[in-house]
Amino acid sequence: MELQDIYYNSSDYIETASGNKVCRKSVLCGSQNIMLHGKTIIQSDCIIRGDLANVKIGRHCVVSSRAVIRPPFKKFLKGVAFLPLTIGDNVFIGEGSIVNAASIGSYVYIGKNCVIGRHCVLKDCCALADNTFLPQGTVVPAFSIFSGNPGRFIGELPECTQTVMMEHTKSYYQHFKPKMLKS
Amino acid sequence: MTDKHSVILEFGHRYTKCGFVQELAPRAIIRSVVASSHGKEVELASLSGSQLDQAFKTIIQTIYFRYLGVNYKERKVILIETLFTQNNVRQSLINVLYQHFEVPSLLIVPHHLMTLVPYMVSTGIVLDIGWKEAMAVPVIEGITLVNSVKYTPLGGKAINERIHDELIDRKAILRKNGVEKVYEESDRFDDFVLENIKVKTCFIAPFERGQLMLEHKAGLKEAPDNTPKDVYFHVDQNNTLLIPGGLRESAGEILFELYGEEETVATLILEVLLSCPIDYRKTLASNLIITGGTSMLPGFKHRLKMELLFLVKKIEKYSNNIYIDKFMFHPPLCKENYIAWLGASIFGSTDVVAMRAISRDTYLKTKGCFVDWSEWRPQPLNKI
Amino acid sequence: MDVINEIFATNKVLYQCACGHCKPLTHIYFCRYCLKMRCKDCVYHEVDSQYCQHCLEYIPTIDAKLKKNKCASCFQCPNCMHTLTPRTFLASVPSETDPNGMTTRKAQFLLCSYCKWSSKDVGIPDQFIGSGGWPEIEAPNRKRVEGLVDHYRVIAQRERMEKEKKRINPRPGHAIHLLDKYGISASLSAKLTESLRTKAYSGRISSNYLSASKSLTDIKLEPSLATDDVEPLDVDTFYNKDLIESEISSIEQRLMQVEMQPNTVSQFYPISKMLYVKRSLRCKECDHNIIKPEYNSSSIKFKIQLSAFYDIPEVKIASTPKLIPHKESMVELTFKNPYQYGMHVCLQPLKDEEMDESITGKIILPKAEFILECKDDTLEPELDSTQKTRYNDDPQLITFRRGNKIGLRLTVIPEIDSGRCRVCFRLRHDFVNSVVQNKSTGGSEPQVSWISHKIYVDLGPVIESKESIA
Amino acid sequence: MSASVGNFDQTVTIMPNAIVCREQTTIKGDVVIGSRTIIQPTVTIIAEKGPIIIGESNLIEEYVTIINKTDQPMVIGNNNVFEVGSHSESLEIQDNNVLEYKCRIGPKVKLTNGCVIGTMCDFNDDLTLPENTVVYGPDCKMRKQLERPALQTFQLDFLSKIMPNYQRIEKPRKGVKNDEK
Repeated sequence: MELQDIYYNSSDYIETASGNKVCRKSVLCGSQNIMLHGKTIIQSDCIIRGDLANVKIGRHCVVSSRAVIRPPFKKFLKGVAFLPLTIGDNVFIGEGSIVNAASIGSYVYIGKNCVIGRHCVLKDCCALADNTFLPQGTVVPAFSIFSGNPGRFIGELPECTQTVMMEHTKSYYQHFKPKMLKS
Repeated sequence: MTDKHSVILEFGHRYTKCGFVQELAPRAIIRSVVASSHGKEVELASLSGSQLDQAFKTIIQTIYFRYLGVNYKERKVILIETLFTQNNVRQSLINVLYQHFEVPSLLIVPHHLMTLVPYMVSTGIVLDIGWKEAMAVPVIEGITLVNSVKYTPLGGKAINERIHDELIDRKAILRKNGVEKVYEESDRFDDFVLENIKVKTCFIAPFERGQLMLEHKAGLKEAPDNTPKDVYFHVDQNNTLLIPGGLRESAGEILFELYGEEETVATLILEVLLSCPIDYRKTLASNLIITGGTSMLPGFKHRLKMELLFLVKKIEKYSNNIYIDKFMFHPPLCKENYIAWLGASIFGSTDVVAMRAISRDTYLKTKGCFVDWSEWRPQPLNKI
Repeated sequence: MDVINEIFATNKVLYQCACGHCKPLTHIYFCRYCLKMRCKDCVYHEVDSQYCQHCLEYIPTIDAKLKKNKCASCFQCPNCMHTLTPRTFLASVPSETDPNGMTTRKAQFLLCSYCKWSSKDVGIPDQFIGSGGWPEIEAPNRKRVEGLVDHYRVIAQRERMEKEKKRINPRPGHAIHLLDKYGISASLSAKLTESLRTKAYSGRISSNYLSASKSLTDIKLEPSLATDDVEPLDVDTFYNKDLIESEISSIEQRLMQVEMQPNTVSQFYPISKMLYVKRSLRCKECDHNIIKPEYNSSSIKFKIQLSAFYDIPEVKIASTPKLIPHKESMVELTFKNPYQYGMHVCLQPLKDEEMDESITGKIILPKAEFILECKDDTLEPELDSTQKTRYNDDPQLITFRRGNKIGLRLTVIPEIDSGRCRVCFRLRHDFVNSVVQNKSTGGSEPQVSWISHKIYVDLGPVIESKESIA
Repeated sequence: MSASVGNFDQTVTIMPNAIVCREQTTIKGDVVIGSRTIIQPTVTIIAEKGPIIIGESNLIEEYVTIINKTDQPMVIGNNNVFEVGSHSESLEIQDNNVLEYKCRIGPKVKLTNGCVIGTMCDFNDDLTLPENTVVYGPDCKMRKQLERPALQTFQLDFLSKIMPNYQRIEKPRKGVKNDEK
């Protein structure tokens, strides 16, 4: 099925020069530390904690509403820090998901209401089903689908995932349109 | 051995064991199920025809790539089957292995003989009590007395059913979403839960206790007191079951309850003895080998011994014909649920495999003629 | 999961593979040598490489074999099967240089971040870093089994030698050899044949053989001794003590540790993580690789990748109207060319013999051929009105054209009163083969061939009219 | 982005050294927040009838909801961690407990010390959890942990250093009691 158009109130969103569409109702803390690489959509009530550490989000990503993106806390033998969090290109993050990962690759699909625990690593081309919980330190290899609580490997993605995900996120951006105001 | 180790597969009704020859245990014991198109699990045993073929393709694929990590074209296969493996199941397996997976050669070995291998004995009775049925197979000097084989549908499945029935009869308390109620038919938990109730809480009562329970069941006596303690069993977040202590000791009784003509696990052995040559009865009775997952219930072997001694003294049918006062068991070399697999692992590491196995070429030449294990080499068509 | 399937493997549009199975396009491969569709059910799967799903380390086949397909450094929780995390801390140990002093050393224990099980729970001592990994538990029956293997090997060898000898000089009395030699088993009673064969088959030879064999006496292995001393039930534990369910292991947990199958939680031991296989796929007909991954476990690139998704036009449903039984409805389908060459496409109805009962609707197909432009990654596809006129498109048929993608408006008539409406057609297009060169033209010209695919489109449920129910 | 200022009742007491972010935070009713406790943005704490008393050095993360719907006081001890999206109606949470992501605990649950309520657990039994209990998994399985969860002192220190640089912080204050009753 082709994606259908999704309309938003143009007054709710700010479109940046590089084509990012960011909802005014989202909470971007420490916005100077948040990098969006362009054509990325941040929907309402999202929280991105740039105040804790740098957050980089690639091109053509979608962060759905109520998602929380939060750099992970790390205790070393000497000292503590929040580690920077990078998210690759063409990543879809579903509604209400909490991302506390160390890194998320490109072409990743994250379903609704997932919890990605501290220091998890999601490689390129992987997917999480809805309501998946990845406990601290889980690694999701390329081309794998994880699901459940705790999240376990349940299947493989097709070899053409990269292109599928690229087209999906691009198409999402194309169909994410401002509502035409009736004059 | 520089040769690549053969793969051993055993598809049980409940669990499938897979691994390599010369290893001490299977690499994995997995449920004999495949995911259906609706995402639900379907037991292999419930399938037939092309669905069964497809299911075998799926599960063998999983075994090779998930658990064994080898190519199917490179490994000889040893397949363990029981005496009662259905013809359509074996035919499906053989076809799938040779045609779809193109295994280089296949050897089918019988479950009961493989069970004997680790013990180095050639005479004895193999009692296999698994999921669907219990089966006693006498072997004399390596020769299976097929006509004396006895079986009865008692096994893990029967106990699971019994647990469900007893939960209802004993009015077990189920705490559902914080509210206490009595367990009913409609609350039936799936087989996994029943199986874990069995594995975690049930055991086989001592003989005297079993007698008391039997008398109670027959309405002769009050229910025996001093039942085991009730156990809280956490089913899931909304359901906690209080398992009545009485159930814990009585669920397994189904294996030993004697009603009329029906067999119990113990009478199986005696019936086998009755139908075996008189000279061998003593030897057979002194070489009992117990295998199968259900026999791992605590107290099983001891109870079996006591039942045998009781029956052979008190029941006329047996006391008049069998003069044996001792039943001897072989101590297991490994966990009871994979003895036959271990036997195949030892047996398969010898030259026999190379000699006996039927290569894919032969199979294709004989146009898929693969006869019973007892005539285990197909006659080339032109010879007959 | 449903959404993942919708994106990565929608079952709304299925392509029929050469083997007859219907699969989503993302799960189909296209063998450029045979010019045929392939799917996972009809190709060879081969182990390409192995890696650990946790540390992502590539493990060479030899090492994987030695370690029994287990990762040397990653463990899994015996309680909940989640991966265990090593926790490092500074432990104080007696100093080597100063007998009275203490020094600190980095030590580790394993902790499950999910259920919080730790290697301390079962009393496994902490490991010092650099001390060479966690101890493995030895199977209790190892020695005996190894002895048995040797024992049976000798017997088998003897049997083989015996057999070879018999071939030259058959000894009378051994019927089994006669059977083999003369193939007369059919004339003997089934039972006799069977017992004789069983005997030979189980590799068991009478005790005379055992004593006669020299090498066997070297092995010195006693047969198992049966006993009537069977351990009785521990009555006190089962009848008088409380049983706490969470302290007893479940069947799943037991089977995770096949050799030990611990009954209680206190006997758990960390489980080595199983390695994972990267597969390559090979066409059964022409033996060419269809998928060949790279060794690096994290790489998403392939050495060879013949997914149909990159060669065959992708059909998607753009919009479905309300489907009323036996009435004409207009559906919009999109066609996209993923290939580097332009394509001429035409849609053909099925022949009568190709119809099957899963087809529940009729689709009216355009006679005309249309052109799909090639894929061009350098351009952001935008709506281009000039494009439409360039191809002289029929506006009644073609709804839009955007780069390599077009929309088609087609008429559908559901032929059922309830249920899902499925239509089927053939998509025929030309394919410029960039891999296989045409030999007749000297190898420089790419070969062009016409191929066609059977495509099933599930348009969704029809609207049941109230009258038909009443 | 949006400058939505927090929504605080007059009755809320914030002890010195506590850090309460204002962004989209709602604190209503008779609530006391102990010193060194950190409340991140988008937290909801509502004392409908009975008061809520939160002790020292607790860490309360985004989208946490703490609601007291009863007449009884709700007491939360020291050094507890409420991770993102957790929801608590428990009237008694002593010290050193961790409520992991998106878990929910009902009003009848009581936590002693060192307990962990696992991610996504929905725990609603009438039960006092003994010390060091771990509740985990979709079925809320329980086991006893050997050691209690590590203190988050370092994280609290670190947060209290960096948060004021980025966040608008509600100043410590003494709540005005509704003395009408």
